[in-house]
Amino acid sequence: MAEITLVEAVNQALAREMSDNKNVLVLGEDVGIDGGVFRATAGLLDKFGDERVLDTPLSETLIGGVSIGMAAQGLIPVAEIQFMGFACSTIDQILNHAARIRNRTRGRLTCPMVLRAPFGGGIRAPEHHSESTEALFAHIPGLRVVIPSSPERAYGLLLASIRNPDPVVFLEPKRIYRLVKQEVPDNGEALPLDVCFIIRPGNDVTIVTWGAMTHDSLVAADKLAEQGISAEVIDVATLKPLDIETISVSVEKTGRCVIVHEAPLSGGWGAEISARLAEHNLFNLLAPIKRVTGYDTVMPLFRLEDQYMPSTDRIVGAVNEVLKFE
Amino acid sequence: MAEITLVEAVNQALAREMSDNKNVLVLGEDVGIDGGVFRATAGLLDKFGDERVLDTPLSETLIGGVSIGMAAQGLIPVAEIQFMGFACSTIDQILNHAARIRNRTRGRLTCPMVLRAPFGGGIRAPEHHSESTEALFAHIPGLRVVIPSSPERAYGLLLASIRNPDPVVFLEPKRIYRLVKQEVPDNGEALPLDVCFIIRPGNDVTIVTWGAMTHDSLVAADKLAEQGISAEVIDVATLKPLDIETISVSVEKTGRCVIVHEAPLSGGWGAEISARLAEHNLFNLLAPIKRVTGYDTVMPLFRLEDQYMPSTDRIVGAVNEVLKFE
Amino acid sequence: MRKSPPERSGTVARFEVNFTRYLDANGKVVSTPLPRWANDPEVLLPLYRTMVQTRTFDTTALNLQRTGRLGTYASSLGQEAIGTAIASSMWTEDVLVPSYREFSAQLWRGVTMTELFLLWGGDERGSDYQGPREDFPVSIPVGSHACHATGVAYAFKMRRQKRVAVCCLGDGATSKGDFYESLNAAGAWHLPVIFVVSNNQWAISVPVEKQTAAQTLAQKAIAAGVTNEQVDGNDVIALRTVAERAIDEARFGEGPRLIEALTYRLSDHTTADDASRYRDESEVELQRANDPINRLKTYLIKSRMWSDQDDQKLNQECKQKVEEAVKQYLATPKQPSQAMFDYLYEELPVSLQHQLDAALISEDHG
Amino acid sequence: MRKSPPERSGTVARFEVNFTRYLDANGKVVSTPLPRWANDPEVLLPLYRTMVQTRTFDTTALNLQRTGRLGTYASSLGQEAIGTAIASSMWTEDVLVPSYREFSAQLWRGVTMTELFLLWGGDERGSDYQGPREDFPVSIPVGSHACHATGVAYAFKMRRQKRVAVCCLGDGATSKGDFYESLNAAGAWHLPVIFVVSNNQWAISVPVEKQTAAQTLAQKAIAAGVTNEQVDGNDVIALRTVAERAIDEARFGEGPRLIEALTYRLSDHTTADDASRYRDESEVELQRANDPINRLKTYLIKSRMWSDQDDQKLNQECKQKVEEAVKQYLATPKQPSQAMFDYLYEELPVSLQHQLDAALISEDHG
Ligand SMILES: Cc1ncc(C[n+]2csc(CCOP(=O)(O)OP(=O)(O)O)c2C)c(N)n1
Ligand SMILES: Cc1ncc(C[n+]2csc(CCOP(=O)(O)OP(=O)(O)O)c2C)c(N)n1
Ligand SMILES: [Mg+2]
Ligand SMILES: [Mg+2]
Repeated sequence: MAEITLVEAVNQALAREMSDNKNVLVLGEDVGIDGGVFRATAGLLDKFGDERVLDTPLSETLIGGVSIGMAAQGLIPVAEIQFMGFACSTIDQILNHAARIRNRTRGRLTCPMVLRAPFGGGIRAPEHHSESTEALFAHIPGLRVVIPSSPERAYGLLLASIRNPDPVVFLEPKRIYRLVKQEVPDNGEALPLDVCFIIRPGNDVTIVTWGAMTHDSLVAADKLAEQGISAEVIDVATLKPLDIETISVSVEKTGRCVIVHEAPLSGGWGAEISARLAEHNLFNLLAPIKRVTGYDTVMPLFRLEDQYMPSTDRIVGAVNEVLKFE
Repeated sequence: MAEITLVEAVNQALAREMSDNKNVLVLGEDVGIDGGVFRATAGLLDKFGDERVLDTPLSETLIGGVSIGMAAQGLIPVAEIQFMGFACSTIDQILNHAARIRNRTRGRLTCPMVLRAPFGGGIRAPEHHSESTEALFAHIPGLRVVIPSSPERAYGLLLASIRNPDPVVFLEPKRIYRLVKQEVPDNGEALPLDVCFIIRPGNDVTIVTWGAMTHDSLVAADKLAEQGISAEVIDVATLKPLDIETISVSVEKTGRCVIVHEAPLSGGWGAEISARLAEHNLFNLLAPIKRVTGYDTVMPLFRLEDQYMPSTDRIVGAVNEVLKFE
Repeated sequence: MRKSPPERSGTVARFEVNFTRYLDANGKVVSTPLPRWANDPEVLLPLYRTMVQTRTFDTTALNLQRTGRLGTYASSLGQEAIGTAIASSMWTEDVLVPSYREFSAQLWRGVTMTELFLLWGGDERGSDYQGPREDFPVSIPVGSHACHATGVAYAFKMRRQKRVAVCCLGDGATSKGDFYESLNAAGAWHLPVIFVVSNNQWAISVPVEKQTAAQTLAQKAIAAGVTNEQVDGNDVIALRTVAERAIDEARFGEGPRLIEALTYRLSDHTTADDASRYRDESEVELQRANDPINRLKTYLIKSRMWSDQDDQKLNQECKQKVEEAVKQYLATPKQPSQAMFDYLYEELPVSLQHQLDAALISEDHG
Repeated sequence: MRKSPPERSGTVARFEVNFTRYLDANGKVVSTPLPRWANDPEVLLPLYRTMVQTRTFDTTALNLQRTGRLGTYASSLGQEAIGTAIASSMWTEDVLVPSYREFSAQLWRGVTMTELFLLWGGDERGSDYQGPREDFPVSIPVGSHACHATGVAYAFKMRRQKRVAVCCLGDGATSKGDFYESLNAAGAWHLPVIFVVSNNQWAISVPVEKQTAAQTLAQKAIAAGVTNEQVDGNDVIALRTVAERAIDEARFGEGPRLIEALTYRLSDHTTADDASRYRDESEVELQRANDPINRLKTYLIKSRMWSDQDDQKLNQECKQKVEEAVKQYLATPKQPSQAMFDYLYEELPVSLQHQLDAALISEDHG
């Protein structure tokens, strides 16, 4: 079987669900004949026609809102926002409607939609093309926020998200869209939502991360292994609702935790994980919890983006720091 | 001197700054002849005319965006969003422009605007009229988020926010708009931004809170005092940038911390405070940090809102729990 | 293939906005021919009954609010004709996407008064309509539901269903970007959706001429290439004529429509509002003469389809129905705390179980 | 006092959209009379020079991008006339609120090519224009800057300044709600702001007829009660005529205007795009005949204001200027990490000091 990239896995999952369920449709800017600016929807127009592969006007609020109407009618819209920076315009619809319509109507109307957006920096793109605002969405009750970090998980988690009867914000780490290839059988098997994945077992420290930083965290873990340090790496995968259990058990074992994300420190989703640990694991923490994150600054234009992004060096440095505590 | 309410203090601060600085203007829905649905802008139209007290079309995105253009031109727009639930539509403008324009132009253009909105539950209002989404704004780099919790602080902090050369989101706890009265001399004296206020000193536990919950926290502290427990209550006031120093010093003293806010638990601003303490205060924490917050549910319609809102009982309960640890 | 520009200078597009009115304020016929059903009591009386029922409901709701038994309430006084005409032009399987002020449309469609009371009494069960299961709940964020109606219509079109989505909005809502984006997409996709703007001339304290420089709200549709028209929103015969045609055309593939219905908000914006702060009572007084219920009643009586006696009886019946609904409403026990969690997701994620437990403990202690 | 509805059925509003063109694709005059300055080389040659300079810049930018010395870049090939005409109709103290594709307008206004390279090379200093200090930086989020232009114009009006804000947008941007909200507010407040829509018929892969059912984009303004017109966007004489009048009228209190300029995007959307995926080369080929630079050149040569020799010299000069800018650009050292913090707030809050320290340490170690 050929190995495929993360973005190809997204494409494969979309094609699979569209084949299996005629209620699934994709919509967004340039998802049709262009196949999406990252090619995530390439080929779908030819296979499924322009009613189910819908180029929208340039209107992000509409993309969010129209999906809600479709979903209430039993369709399963998978909407693409071209870059996460432009997803801000959907927050009103997502927070005030998508995440609430089941609750508002006591289950009479539901909202089985997926809002996909590429996120994260590191691709030398113009302003607003590098955002990591997952925390804004993860704070919203009634929503799910899912972030894959490998081709396998992209396929399995996207299938799960599309099949999930509630709204899911599905954020794709575009820096690793084409970085790693894996064999991903197109077998229609979903992966579970609402759980973290331990993607590298270890004993000395727990590194908790998601998205593209998963890759850097694994590289850091390799470097640490050379120093004789055994790092357990957890891919949070579903940020909301948060599977703190898996993280908590790991930290109970290692006694040390480093959280890594690209988004600015303050109010990043790392804060929630740290806060939960501060409540549940206080007495088995051997060292302060460190967060390796973007700064509380505007993401700089790309000449400085390497200075902004958490690097493997910063991750290794933080691990070494928490290991200093006895 | 007559005592005034929190919303009257807001009005007094607006009138003061508008008198002192002809560049200040207020805009929003119904801020003119109606004087604002909560009367925060009452009387301003008569005093300052309809160019400086501007009724806008029903367009929240515009209200956010037009303020940026005004501010870049050296005006100081104080924009009102009628209820925080409708502020979602401004996030695109606030995050992508207001908070960035100084950085984007290396200081050439700046954005001295204030976005005011009443927030919080407890007034038996319709859906979307009870939101507490301060964490969404507090995560945004380049922004300030300020929340007063008394007439005095409303006056002093609003003056400071208007005079601040950068964008400020100023959230007013509407449940206590008229709850407490204080003498607030109209002396034009601002209070400092970027610092927390210790509003009740104590030794056994630190209660960290903001907005309307400040009031409930003080009531809880009274109850605790009857039990012989001395609680220090901190009004965070400026959520972003966060003065963790004051909180950290207090927790160093008390060894115990309870954080109280109305917003849902997960990803609430309490998470950030807790995470900072987990890093800086780990070894002087005598007990896990507890958060008393709204649930990770949609804020219910008002028949159930008392069940949702953190109560003084829940605060007292949490304090008693953290005191169980030796 | 893309267009090249026109050869030379000149006019490249022309538009007009048309207005429809059959009855003047005194119930006198001012345009002919009337639609055939305008002489048919079987068509007109149900319209009249719903309008009267809505007004009775309204009066009672205001009373309940004043006595602390209802939350903030938005009266529809003077606007009862619009929803009635629209809903009566819809098929059962169409979908209504209402604003918070179209009680008459909701009642016609089978939403119960008890449900309406529950909603305005702060209880989510008020949006679990037992009648029109696919109708949307009231949207409190002004304008945002226009996107939903567009999505619903897209589903209809994609499934080749001959169904129409009908979205109700206010004049204020036409200033919202989401309204415009919806109208534009509905036009681009040629969807079976009708946007009905109840132009009651006020958005809380902002009169329509401060809302926009557009001389009509119907012309908002020109921006989206969408057919549009204006109608007297207090003339139920004109309204129904216009609505029936629009809905029928949308149903059979002729695309979306914007209908601006000219009416007037006779009441305060809501019970939380005091309109005397910003508008003259004299203006309201003048507008009372346009009352849609009186207008239809006069016409019905003149046409011998109705009598004062019938009217008294009807009012009595309506009151009785409202009183029953009030009883049911007041007898509905509060939901348990558990209800905050029950409909958040299809299934409660395990990680939320301890929050639910905490809420239940609080409830016991509270 | 609020309006009552019209007496009876009928047409209540009429609108039309007018188009202006003076030169056809071959530089032949197709409408008369020409504006007086159409025979004046002192007016026309500066326009021509800026258009040629912009195209030279464009070619070089594409080369820099291909060789890894610039980031993603959005070419303005074929659209150079619009910005040139608009900017040349503005006063220095007016404010330009540009899209990312109006290089010609920016160059005319005094933004340097070095600054443009810096921006597209990922350096914030590229938006610290040393020339037009009050002009807005490029807005990457499509449409959102329409609100800013409206705010700028409000400031002008409030201060009784005779200044105009000019906002450039694409056809795709006209589908955004923020564009519509801005247009509507500009109309309601009667502001001195001009919205110039460069309708290049594509928004990445979406052709304008999929963007909207509106047959013109000019008519978007009807929704807001705003004056509007359409113009040939490759005819700099028509453009400048229309722009001058609009800006002048706005300046002297006649309110906002929407100008739709019909043009064509000859290049890929950006260097990250491959337009061959979604449009036929044959279509592009046909449109090349509409090139605005050739059109003006032909006209200039026919009118004996210009010669092929002048043209060669100009091209030479333009290349030289670009090369100097490239040199300056490439010689500009990267900002230090500190720069991430320097312009975040007027003064760095103390609580951010330790983040800055950490960043500086990382930098040393990196
Ligand atoms: C997005 C949004 N902004 C503000 C409000 C507060 N608000 C409620 S109703 C209203 C005025 C609505 O006017 P209109 O659309 O004309 O409807 P009407 O109330 O007159 O029926 C406002 C500003 C809201 N509900 N939603
Ligand atoms: C709000 C927003 N959504 C999406 C994008 C991504 N994007 C960049 S340019 C573009 C198309 C813009 O088309 P148009 O307005 O016609 O301008 P043109 O590029 O043709 O000049 C899109 C979708 C963006 N920059 N901003
Ligand atoms: Mg209204
Ligand atoms: Mg375009």
